[in-house]
Amino acid sequence: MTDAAAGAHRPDGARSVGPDRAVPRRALRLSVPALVAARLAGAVFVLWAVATITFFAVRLIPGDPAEAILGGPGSQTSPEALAAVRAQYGLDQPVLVQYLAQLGRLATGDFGRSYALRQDVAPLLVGQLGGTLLLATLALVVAWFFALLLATWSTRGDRLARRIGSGLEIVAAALPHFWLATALIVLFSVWLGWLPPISTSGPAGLVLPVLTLAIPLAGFLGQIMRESLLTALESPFVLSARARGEGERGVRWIHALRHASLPAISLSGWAFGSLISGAVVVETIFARPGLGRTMLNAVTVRDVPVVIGVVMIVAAGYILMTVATDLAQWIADPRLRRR
Amino acid sequence: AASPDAVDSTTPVKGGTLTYASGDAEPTCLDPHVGGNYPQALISTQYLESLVSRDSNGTIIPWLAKSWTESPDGLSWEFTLKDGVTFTDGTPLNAAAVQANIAHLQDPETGSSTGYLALAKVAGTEAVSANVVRVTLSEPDSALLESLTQPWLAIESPAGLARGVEENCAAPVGTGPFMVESWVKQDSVVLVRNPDYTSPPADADHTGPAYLAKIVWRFIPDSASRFAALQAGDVDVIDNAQPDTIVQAEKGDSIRHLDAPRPGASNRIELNSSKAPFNDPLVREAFIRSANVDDAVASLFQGTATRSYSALSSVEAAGISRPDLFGYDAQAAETLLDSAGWTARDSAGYRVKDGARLTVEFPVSTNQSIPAEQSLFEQIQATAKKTGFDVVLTPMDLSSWYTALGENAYDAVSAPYTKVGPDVLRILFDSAGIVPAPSGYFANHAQVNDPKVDTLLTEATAVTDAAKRASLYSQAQNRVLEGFYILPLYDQQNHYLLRSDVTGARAMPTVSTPTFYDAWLPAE
Amino acid sequence: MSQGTHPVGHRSAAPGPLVSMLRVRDLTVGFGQPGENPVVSGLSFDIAPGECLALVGESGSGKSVTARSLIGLAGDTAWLEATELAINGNDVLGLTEGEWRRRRGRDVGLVLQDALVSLDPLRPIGREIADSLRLHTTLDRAARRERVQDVLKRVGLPDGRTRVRQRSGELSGGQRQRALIAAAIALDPPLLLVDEPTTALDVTVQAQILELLESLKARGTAILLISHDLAVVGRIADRIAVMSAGRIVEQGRTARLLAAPRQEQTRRMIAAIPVDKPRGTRLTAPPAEASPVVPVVALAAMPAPGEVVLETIGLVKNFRQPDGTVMSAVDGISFQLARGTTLGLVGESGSGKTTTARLLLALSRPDAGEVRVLGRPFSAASERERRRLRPELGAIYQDALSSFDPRLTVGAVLRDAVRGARRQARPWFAGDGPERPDLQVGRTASGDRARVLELLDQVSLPSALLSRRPLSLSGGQRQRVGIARALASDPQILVCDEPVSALDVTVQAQVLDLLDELQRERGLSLLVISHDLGVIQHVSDRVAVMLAGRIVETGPTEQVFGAPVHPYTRSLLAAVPRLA
Amino acid sequence: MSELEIQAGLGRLERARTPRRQIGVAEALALAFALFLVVAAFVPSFVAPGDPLAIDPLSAFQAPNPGHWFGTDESGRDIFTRVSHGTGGSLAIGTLATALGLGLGILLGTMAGMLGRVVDFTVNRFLEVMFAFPGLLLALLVILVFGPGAQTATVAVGLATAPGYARIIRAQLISVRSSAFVEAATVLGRGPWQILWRHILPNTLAPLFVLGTLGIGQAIVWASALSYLGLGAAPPAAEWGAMLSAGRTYITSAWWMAFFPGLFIVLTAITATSLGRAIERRLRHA
Ligand SMILES: Nc1ncnc2c1ncn2[C@@H]1O[C@H](COP(=O)(O)OP(=O)(O)OP(=O)(O)O)[C@@H](O)[C@H]1O
Ligand SMILES: Nc1ncnc2c1ncn2[C@@H]1O[C@H](COP(=O)(O)OP(=O)(O)OP(=O)(O)O)[C@@H](O)[C@H]1O
Ligand SMILES: [Mg+2]
Ligand SMILES: [Mg+2]
Repeated sequence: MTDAAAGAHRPDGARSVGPDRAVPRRALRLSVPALVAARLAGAVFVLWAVATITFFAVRLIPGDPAEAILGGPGSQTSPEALAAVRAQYGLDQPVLVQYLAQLGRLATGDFGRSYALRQDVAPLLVGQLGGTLLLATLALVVAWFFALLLATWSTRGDRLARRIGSGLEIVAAALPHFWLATALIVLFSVWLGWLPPISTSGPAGLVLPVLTLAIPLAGFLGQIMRESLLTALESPFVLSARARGEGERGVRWIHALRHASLPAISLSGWAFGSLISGAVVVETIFARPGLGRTMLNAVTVRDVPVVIGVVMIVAAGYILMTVATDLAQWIADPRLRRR
Repeated sequence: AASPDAVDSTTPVKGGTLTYASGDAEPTCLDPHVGGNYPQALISTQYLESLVSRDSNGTIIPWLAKSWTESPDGLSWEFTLKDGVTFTDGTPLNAAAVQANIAHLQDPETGSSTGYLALAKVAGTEAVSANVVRVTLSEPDSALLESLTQPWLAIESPAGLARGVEENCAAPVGTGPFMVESWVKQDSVVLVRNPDYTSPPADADHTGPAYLAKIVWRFIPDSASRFAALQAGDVDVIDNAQPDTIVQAEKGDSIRHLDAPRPGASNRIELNSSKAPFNDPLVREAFIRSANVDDAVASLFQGTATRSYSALSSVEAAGISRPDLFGYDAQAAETLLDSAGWTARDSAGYRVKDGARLTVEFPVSTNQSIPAEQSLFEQIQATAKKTGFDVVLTPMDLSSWYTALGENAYDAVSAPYTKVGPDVLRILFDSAGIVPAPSGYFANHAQVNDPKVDTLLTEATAVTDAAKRASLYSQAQNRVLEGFYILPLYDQQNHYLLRSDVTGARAMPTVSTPTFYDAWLPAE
Repeated sequence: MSQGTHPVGHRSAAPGPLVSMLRVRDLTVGFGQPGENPVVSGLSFDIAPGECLALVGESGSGKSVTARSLIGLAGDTAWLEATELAINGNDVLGLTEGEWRRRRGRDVGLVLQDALVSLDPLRPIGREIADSLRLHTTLDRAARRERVQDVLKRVGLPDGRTRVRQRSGELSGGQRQRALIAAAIALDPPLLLVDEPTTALDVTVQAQILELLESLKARGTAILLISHDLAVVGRIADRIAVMSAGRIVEQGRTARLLAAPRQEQTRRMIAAIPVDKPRGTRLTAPPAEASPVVPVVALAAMPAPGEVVLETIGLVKNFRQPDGTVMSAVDGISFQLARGTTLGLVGESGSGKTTTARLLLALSRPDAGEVRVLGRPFSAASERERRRLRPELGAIYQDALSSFDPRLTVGAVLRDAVRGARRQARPWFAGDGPERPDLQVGRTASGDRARVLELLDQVSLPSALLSRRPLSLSGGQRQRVGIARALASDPQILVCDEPVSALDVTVQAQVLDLLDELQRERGLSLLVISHDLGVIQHVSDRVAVMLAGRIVETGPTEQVFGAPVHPYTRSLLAAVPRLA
Repeated sequence: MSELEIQAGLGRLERARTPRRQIGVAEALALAFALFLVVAAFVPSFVAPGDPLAIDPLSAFQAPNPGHWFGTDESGRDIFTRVSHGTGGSLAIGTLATALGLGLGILLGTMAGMLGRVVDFTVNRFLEVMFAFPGLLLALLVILVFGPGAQTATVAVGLATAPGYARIIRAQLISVRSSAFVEAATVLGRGPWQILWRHILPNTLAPLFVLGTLGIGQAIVWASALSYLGLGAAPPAAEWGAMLSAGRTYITSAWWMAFFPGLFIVLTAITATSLGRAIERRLRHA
C-alpha cells in the first residue's frame, strides 16, 4: 500500500494538500489589528536594527569621512578645512553621540547630506526611487505574466511540453542579470537594432531592463507555479469540478490557477529583494537612474550617508512588500482568515 | 570614415537637440573650480569660457581677453577683456569678475585642486580699469597663459559664485554658448543655447549664438552600452570610445571618429626610483627593455594609438621623442639584470637576489585606466615575466589607489596628467612633487630626485623666450628619459565617436574637450 | 428521457417498466499499456432508478477506479474496455471529452472519496454547488441562487444566505460532505455515484449522510454507493456487490448476502466487522483452527484483573487559541486502568482523546492533575526519573509511518528499541518490579538480533522485512512493526491512539486480533483510544465516553453499550451502523 | 525568503510529484558537466594544456576556430584555456562562500532551533533584519567595509547567503524535533542526547548536502556579479566573472569573450540546481 493510500482512511482527513505547502510560509494566525500592531513594531525594530548595523559597519570603513566629504582622497585639503567639516558633520563627537544623533535624524526622515553628490540624501533618493520602483514593478508584472504563460502552456500538453517548460524555467532562473543584459543588448540592439540599449525617455528604453530583471524571476515563479498547478490539477477538488462537467479551461481558470498563484504571491517579498539586487546591475548596464546605481556609486566612493539612506529605503520597501504580500495572501487565500 | 575637419559645406541648420554620452564619471559638481577633473572639463567647455585659448599650432589666442601684456620682469600681467560680454545671468564680464574668479580658485574653501595648483604663483590681482585686470606673480611663470586656457580656470559669473558652492555646483553661470538648464543626478544634464552669446574664441568658425538648441549630456559608464546607443542612434556623440569600437566605426559611414589626444604628459609607466628594485637604474632599464609595448599597443589599440617615446603628449611642441631608449630587447634586459646582481632565478622563473624575488608592485586605478590599457599592463606583465620580473598588478578603486601611492607601496604606476603646456614636466619630475600635500597627494610618482632636473625645470618656468624655454625643457626631458624613470606608452587617449550627421563639432586644442558651438544637425 | 432538455423534478412519476439507469457489462479498466494489468476486470452490473447498489471491497480493490470510469474520468493514462456501458439507456462508450462534459453533472453525478479536500478551499460553496447549473442550464444568476438554496435545504444545510458564502475550510467534515453531495445533485442527475461518503466522519454525522442518501433514493435517483465497510452500506443498499482484486466476487440482495454469504471474501469481510462481536471473539479466521469463534476459552485465559497500573487524576490541558481565548482540550479527566484489562476511550473528533494520550505518555505537561504509572508519579516526575518508568509504557500510534525515523530500516528501528530497553533494565528496578529475565537476554549484538526476530515473530511478520524501510510496507505491516517496537521493552501497559483507524477493515481485524492475543499471552494492560464505537465495544473491558474534554460516562462495556445513561452516549450508539 | 529556500522548496515539491526514476538525460548531462568542472578544477592542464596567462598579441580577438574553440581575447590568450583554468578559482569561491554561509547558517539555525525560546527569538529577529538587506546590498556593504577583492567577495557572498541557510536549518530542526518519530523515541525512554544524535541531527543534516549543492551554483553567480561590478576577483586572473566583465568591453566586436565565461557560469548554476534536486530525490527515495 502506498503512502497516499494509507492516508485515505484517516478520520481526520489530514492529507497534505499540495499547493499551500509548496513553499515555507509564515503562518498568519493573528487578528487584523493585532497583526498590524505586531507588524508595525516589527518594522520599527527592523529599521532600527538596519540603521544601527549600517551605522557601525560604516565606521569600520577605512579612511577619513571628512576627506571623503571634501572631494575624496587625492584632493588638496587643508587641515583647517578638514576640521571645519568634522565640526559641521559632527564627526568630532563621541561615537555614541553621533549614533544617537544619526538615529534622531533618521527618525525625522533626515538622511543627512551626501559626501560625494553635495546634496541632501532624502530628496536625492526620492528622485531615484521612482525609476527603480517603475523598473521593479514592471519586471514583477512581466515576470508573473511569463511565469503564468509558461506554467499553463507546459502543463497543458504532453510530457515533452512539461520537460521543455521545466527546462526553460531552470535555465531562466539560473541566468545572471549581468550576462542576460549583455546577451539581450547584443541581440536586440546590436544585431537586430530593434531596441535601444540604454534607457531612453520613451517606453522602448524600458523593454530590455525590464526583460533582464523579469526573465530570471519568471524562471523562479514559473517553476513554483507549474509544480503547484500540477498538484492542483490532480487534486480531488479539480476532479470534483470535472465530475460536474467543468471543461479544461474552467478547471484551470476557476480552480487551478488560483491555487498555483498562492505560493508565487508569497514569494513576492523575496522577489522585491531580488529585483533590488538586480537593479544594481541593470541600472548600471542600461544607464538608468535609480537606487541600485546610486548605491553602487556610493559604495565605490564611500559615500556613507547615501549608503545608509539606500539601505534604509530598501529595508523599508522590503518590509512594506512583505506586509503587502501577507495582505495579498490573506485576500487570496480565505483559509488564512479563519483559524 | 570622413576626416574630422572635413566640414560639410552646406549651410548650418539652427535648432535641434544633440545627445552626448559620456563614459567618464558623472561630475559631483558642474563648476570645474571645485576639485577640477576631466569630466568637469568635458561638460563645462559647453557653458564656461576662459580668458585665453590655444589654437591647433599651440599658439595662445584671445578668448574672453582680447589682448594681454607681460611686464619685463615677468611678474605682472595685464589682460584686456572683450567688450560687451555678459554672463548668462546678466552680470557683465569685467575686471572685478576676473578678480572674483581668481579669488574663488585660491580660496581653500572652494576645494579647487587643478586650478589652485595652476595659480600657485599668483600673488594678487588688481582692476586696472573696468576692462583691464592685472595679475601679479610671486615669481615669473612662463606657463601662466597655458594654464589660463584650461577649463578648470574658466571665468564664472561672480553673482553665480556668490550663491555658494552648493547652488553654483548645480548650475554654474558662465559666458558660454550654452547654459545649464537642469541636472538629473545619475542620468543627464540638459544644456540649452545661450541666445545672447557673443564671445567665441578666435579660432571658432562662426559668431553669434550656437546652432544647436539643446544638448542632453548623459552619463553611460558602460562602454558597450554607450557604443550600442550610438549605433542605435539614441545618442549622437560618445567619448571614451574603445579601440575595437573605433575600428568597427571606421569600417562604416554612419559614425565618425575624432581623435583628440590630451595635452600634457604622455601615458607612461612611472618607475618608483625611491626604493628597491627600481632605485637601481640598471633594473629600471632592464624592466623597460623587457616590456614588449609595441606588439601590445598594436594588438590592443588596433591602430588607434601610436607608440610614444616621449614624456610629453604629441600635441606638445616641446616634447622630444627618444625611440632609441625604449625598444623591446629581452636579451639586453637579461644582461642588465645579470649585471645588477639579479642573477639567480627561483622555481617560478623569477629573478631573485639575497632571497628576495624581483617583484614589481603595480597598483592599477580602475577608474583611470581604460580596459585596453589594463590589458596592456597584463601583456607587459607577461613579457616581463620572461626576463624574470614578477609584476603584481592590483586593480584598485581610486581611493585605495591613492592610499597605496601615499604609503609608497608601489614600484610601478601609471597616472595620467593633463595640463596645457610643457610645464607639466615640473609637476611630474620636480623633486618638490615627491613630498605629499597634506591630503597625501603628490605627482612625482617616479620620485625623480635629480637636482639637475629641478634646476632646469625651475629655470624654464622663469624664461619667456620660447627657444630658450624649449631648450631647457628638452634637456630636462632627456635627463629623465635617459634615467629610465618612465616607460612612455602612447598619448593619453581621447577618442570621440560622432554620428556622421553631426557637423562642425571639434575638440578644443586646449585640453581636447569637445565643443559644440559650431556644431549642427540636419533638419528633421 | 430526451437528451436535450432536462426538466427539474422529472422523476416524480413512478418509473415505468424496469429500465436500467446504469448498465455495465464486462467493464475492464487499467493503467498504462492497454490490455495489461487491469485494476478492474470484467465488471457487470445494473442499477435501476431508485435503487441503491453498494460496491464494497477492501482498499485497492478497484472501487474508486470503477466509479471514475463510469463518469469518464479514469484519467489520462487509463484504458477502458466494455461490451456495454449505458447511462439512462444511452451508450456512453467512446464518448468524446466534449460529449462527456455535457453529461457530467447532468446525467450522472459523482461524489468523490475525499470529501474534506474535494471542495475548492478558495471558492465559496455556493459557487461550487452552482457550477453544474452554470454549465448545463441557461438559468440566470438569481435563479441559480434560488436552486442552490433549495439543494442546500435538501442536504440539510439550511440558513443558506450565509452558508453559500462559506468556504470548505469553514465547514465541519460532515457539512463538507453534504455540500459536496449538494454540488453533485444540484441538477438532479438520475444517477449518482457516491464514493466512501462516510469514511472520514463520526458515527452521528455518518448516520445523517446515510439518511440523506436514502431520501435521494426515495426521489428515484439511482445510487452507486461505494464503501469498504459492509456495516455502513448494509443499511441503505438494495443490493451489494463485493469486489476483490478488481473483480466482483459476489453480488446479491443485501439481506441475502449478509445472511448467507457464498464467497470466502464476503464471509471474511462480515467477520471483520467488530460491532457487536463480544470481547475475545476473533475477527479473522485463525490460521490453524477452522472454527472462527473461541470466545469462552479466550475469556478464561485472560489473567484476572489486578491492581491499577495506570491512573489519571483530574487531568486538565488548556490550549490558547489564535483569538486569545483559552479552550480546555482535556478538562478534568480521571480514570484507572487495571492490570490485564482493556480500557476503551471513545469520543468524537476533537473531544480530546489524543490530547489525553499525549498527557498519559508525558509528551505534554498537564495544566492540572496527575498521571501515575504503576503507582508511581509519572507526569509529576522529572524526565530523568520518568525514563526509568518508560519501559513499562508502550505506545501505538494512528499514523505509524510518521512515528518511524524515515532514514531507518525496520531492523534498525527494532534494534534501537531493543537496545534502549536493555539499557534501561537497571538494577534498582529489578528487585522492585516483576522479574524481567527476557531483558537480560542478549547483552550482545547477536542477542539483540535474536530479540528482534522474536519480536517480529510475535507480530507475525517475516524476517525478510528487516531490511525494508517503513515507507515501503503496507499499512497493516507498518502497524505491526509499531506494535513490535512497543513490545521491545516488554511493557506492562500499552497506550493505543487510534491504532486501527488508518487501516482497512480486514487489516484492522488482524491488528485487533493481534492486540487481543498479546494481551492474553502477556497480561498486558491496554488503553485503546478510538472514535469507532465498534472497535471500542469489541476490545474493551471498560469504556469511557469523552465529550468536549470530559468523560461523560464510564463503566463496564456491556453496561455502557447495553444500558447507556448519558444522552450523548445514547445518541452515539443509535448512530452505529450494524448489520441487519 | 532567499533563492536558496525557494530552490530547496522546489526540490521538495518536485520530489512529492516525481516518483523515483532512473537517471534522466538532463541529470546525466549535469553529472557529466559536473565531472568536467571537477577535473578542470583539479587538473586544469588535463582539460586545457596551455597557459591561461600566456599572451600572443598577434593572434588577439580571434573568433572561435578549430585552434581556439572559444576564440581568443584582447591579448591573444586562449579563452577555452582561461575558462578551464578559471574553474578552480570560481569553484573555490563558490565552495568557500557556501561553506561560510552554510557554517554560519548551521550555527545560527542550530542555536535558534535548540537553545530555547529566548535564543530562538533573538536569532529570528536577527535573521529578519538580515533579510531586509537584499543579498547584493549586503555584499556591497561588506565590500564597502573590507575593500574589494576575491576574498572579500567570498566573505560577502557567504554572509549574504547565511540567513537563508539559517532559516532552512532552523525550520528543518524544529520540524524534526517535533516530529512523531522523535516523540516515539521519547516514549521509548531515549534520553535527549541520544535523540539528538540518533534522530534529530541526521535528519536535519541530511538535507544540508542538497543545500550545499544548490548553494554553490548560487554563490558562483553572486561572486561573478561582484566581479562583474568590479568588486571581486581582479584580472588577469582567469576568474569567470572577471573575464566576463573584461569581455563585455568588447561585446560588439568580440562577443565570444563575454559569452563563454558567462555560459560557464550559467551552466554551473544549472548543473548545481539539477544535481541538488536529483540528490534530494534520491535521498528521499533511498
Ligand atoms: N491513476 C492511476 N494510475 C495507476 N494506478 C491507479 C490509478 N488510480 C488507481 N490506481 C490503482 O488501481 C487500484 C484500485 O484503486 P482504487 O482507488 O479504485 O481502490 P479502492 O477500491 O477505491 O480503494 P480504497 O478503498 O482505498 O479507496 C489500486 O491498486 C491503485 O493503486
Ligand atoms: N497543540 C495544540 N494547540 C492548540 N490546540 C490543540 C492542540 N492540540 C489539540 N488541540 C485542540 O484540542 C482539541 C482536542 O484535540 P484532540 O486531538 O485531543 O482530539 P481527538 O479527540 O484526538 O480528535 P480526533 O478524533 O480528531 O483525533 C481540539 O479542538 C484541538 O483543536
Ligand atoms: Mg477508493
Ligand atoms: Mg486524535
